[in-house]
Amino acid sequence: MSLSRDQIAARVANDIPHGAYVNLGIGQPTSVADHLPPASGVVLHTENGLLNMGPAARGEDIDEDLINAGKQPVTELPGSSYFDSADSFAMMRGGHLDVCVLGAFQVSAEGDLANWHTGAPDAVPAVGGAMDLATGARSVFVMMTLFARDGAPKLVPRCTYPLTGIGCVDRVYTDVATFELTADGVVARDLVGITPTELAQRLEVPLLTA
Amino acid sequence: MSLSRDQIAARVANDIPHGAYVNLGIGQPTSVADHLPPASGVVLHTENGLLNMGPAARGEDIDEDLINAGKQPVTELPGSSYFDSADSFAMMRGGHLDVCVLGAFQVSAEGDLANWHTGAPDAVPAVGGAMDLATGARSVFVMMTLFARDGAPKLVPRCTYPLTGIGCVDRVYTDVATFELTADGVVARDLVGITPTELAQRLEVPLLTA
Amino acid sequence: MSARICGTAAEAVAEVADGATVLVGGFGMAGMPVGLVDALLEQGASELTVVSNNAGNGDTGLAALLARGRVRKVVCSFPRQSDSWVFDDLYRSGRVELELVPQGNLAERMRAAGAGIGAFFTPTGAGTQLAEGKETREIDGRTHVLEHPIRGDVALIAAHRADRKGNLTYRKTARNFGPVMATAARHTVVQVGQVVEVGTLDPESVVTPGIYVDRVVSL
Amino acid sequence: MSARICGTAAEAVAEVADGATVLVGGFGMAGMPVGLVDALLEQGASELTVVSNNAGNGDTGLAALLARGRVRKVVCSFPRQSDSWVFDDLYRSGRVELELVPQGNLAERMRAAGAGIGAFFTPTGAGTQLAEGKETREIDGRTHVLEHPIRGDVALIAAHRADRKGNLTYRKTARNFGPVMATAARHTVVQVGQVVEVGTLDPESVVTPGIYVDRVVSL
Repeated sequence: MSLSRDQIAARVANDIPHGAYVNLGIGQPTSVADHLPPASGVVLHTENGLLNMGPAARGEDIDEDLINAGKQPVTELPGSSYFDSADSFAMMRGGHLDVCVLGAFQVSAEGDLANWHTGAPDAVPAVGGAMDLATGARSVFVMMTLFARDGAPKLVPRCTYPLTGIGCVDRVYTDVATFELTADGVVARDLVGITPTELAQRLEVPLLTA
Repeated sequence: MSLSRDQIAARVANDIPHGAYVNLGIGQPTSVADHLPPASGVVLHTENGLLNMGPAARGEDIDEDLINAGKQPVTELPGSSYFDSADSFAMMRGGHLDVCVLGAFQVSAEGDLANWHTGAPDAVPAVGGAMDLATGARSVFVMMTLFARDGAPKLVPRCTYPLTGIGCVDRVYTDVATFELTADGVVARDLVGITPTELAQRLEVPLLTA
Repeated sequence: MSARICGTAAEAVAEVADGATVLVGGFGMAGMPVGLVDALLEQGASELTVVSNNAGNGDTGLAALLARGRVRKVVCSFPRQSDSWVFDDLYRSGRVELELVPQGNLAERMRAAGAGIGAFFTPTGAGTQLAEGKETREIDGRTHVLEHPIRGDVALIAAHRADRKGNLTYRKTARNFGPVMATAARHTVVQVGQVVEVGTLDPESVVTPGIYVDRVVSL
Repeated sequence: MSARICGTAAEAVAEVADGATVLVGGFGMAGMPVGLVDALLEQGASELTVVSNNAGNGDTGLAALLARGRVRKVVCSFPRQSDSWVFDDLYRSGRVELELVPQGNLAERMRAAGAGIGAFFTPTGAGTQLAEGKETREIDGRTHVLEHPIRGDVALIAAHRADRKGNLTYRKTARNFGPVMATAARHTVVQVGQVVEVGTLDPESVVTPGIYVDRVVSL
């Protein structure tokens, strides 16, 4: 018993404040959009140069000049605006996005993020906008399964994968719990299918009680 | 017998290459525009955010939202574009203007420019875009009378007024001669109403023969 | 967070605090947010640092704010004008502090604040009085000066039209410092000629996206 | 100097020299100047440094330039894609050099080149592999990395419309790197969907002023 990706996305969506400007990273975080009703007033940013991005484009709505950061065809909503990459990243770096949601290989208890490179020697590295988002957004939310396929926890005392950003993650949404990374330590909440004791045993990160 | 301001302006205009992007500083340099026919293909820049500025606006053409750097009402020509101050000064600093024409209190033989501040203790200082233009344009032309009212030369071995920019002036157009400031020294040409000997006597700057 | 459309200029400037750094748009009178500056005068905030290209014209607007003693310091490129007598008097008698900044450095320092750039090296001003005491470095054989961001607590700017999400367009050379100031302040207040419905402005022609705008008032 | 309208892509890219640094617009295929890249392949320049967000898709365009051995070095943020097999093979076998740059630093370094900024401090990448060996500085309690301009000898970009003075408009997210690359290169070549008469484009909506454009070809 644990949350599906879709259920994690719904939890993230639920925590995004009304009217926030939000960037959803490529991959899983994209699905957060499906849980943000128009009444949320949330404005989606895509770093390739659009504010107020709409849902995926289908059929005749597909326009090769209108894509998201994952290079999938999308739509624009009324009240959108286009800008170039320098302006888009200035917006990100300048702290104007309220929230970004990213995937991760690992997150440390201090909020370090590793999500761009496995460190494997034959891997072709690619970073895209990950470091810019991690550094720039006011709040960085991570969405991931808490354990890798081999059972190793991905919330760790220290990241072993190459870092994307230092001390940048505020919250980690996983299939079994949500973690707040605070100055005092890590707080686990909203546990699903796992007891606090079990969670504490499987992680090497000390947990504070919520 | 010496050149009028208008005649100096005509000399400057004559030396501006076809199709150049040019900024004319406030005051005297503005009059260079009167000597640039449409066939010159010259595009005028004003640092408050317009390329392809047209002549002064009169009567019903006056629009308080359309002014030049001297805050006088102007017009736009077909093919113009507007941009903000950050982009305008990026354009200047980035070396995209072919020529700027500035007034000066003094110019040194090495091309140092003094044109923003007399250094008088009670003066309210004001610099505007002078330092940005002096630093950024590919060629900096100065337009001035060669001698101050008291007869002191304004082309000098070293500026005594506060500097606007270091080694930035390429050419000085005056009422009695035009001066090229080269790596080898100052070359005087196109003398009017003054002999080479007289000119050499009145300046403390050594002159090369053209 | 979303922009709020205000009914009055007073409501739009209500949050300006004593001691705030206030970025004020405009180049001369083009793009000057006259209604917002007048409302700020009424509102009463004092000990302000005003960042603006000029330092007031005649006896109204910024000049009135200066005359009433609300401004501790002016950061600008061109205070001296034919009708800047209010600033001139205060400056000469030492009653207002002046930080004179080349116009392009003024724009770029605000751009840095808005773009999250910690500091930058610029050739402008190198070797002049205005760079005295500043760190320098030779880059590509040219002396550069290290300049730091100018961040506003508040920006007061004027635009042509806004939609209800705060997206802005400007008109001709009245654009000048508005877009960069909108990015450089924690709280951006805009006076516009007209507020239009969402969907009215062409998304390709929006100059300031609504993300940079907090309060809008049509005056 | 004035932009020149060219009749063919071959004419537009004629001046690219061996060893040139070439900025290539586009984010994936949106804004990719496919016709100019194909013409560059025909033109034959080699030992190129290519600066682009990605490193080629499939077997055409940038990928074909790479496959033919014309590219010495790639500067980009995201080479690895589902169809980047050409780059992947060259990289793994050490036949192409890679400088990996966070996307925002890539854009900002080109912006610095275009804007005459000598270098800048950015928080992006601090503490990561991509900042190893770079100068750092604490600013406002945060580590910043000193980054330098990326200047192109040539930029190849795509835009939507150009007028005969080289003023450009773009379309939707195909805008991406075009405007900043146009400012960062000594020689900017643009492929557009349409060349229109001077006076057709709204001066408020021009995104790249003609001052940044050297060659235009309608493809």
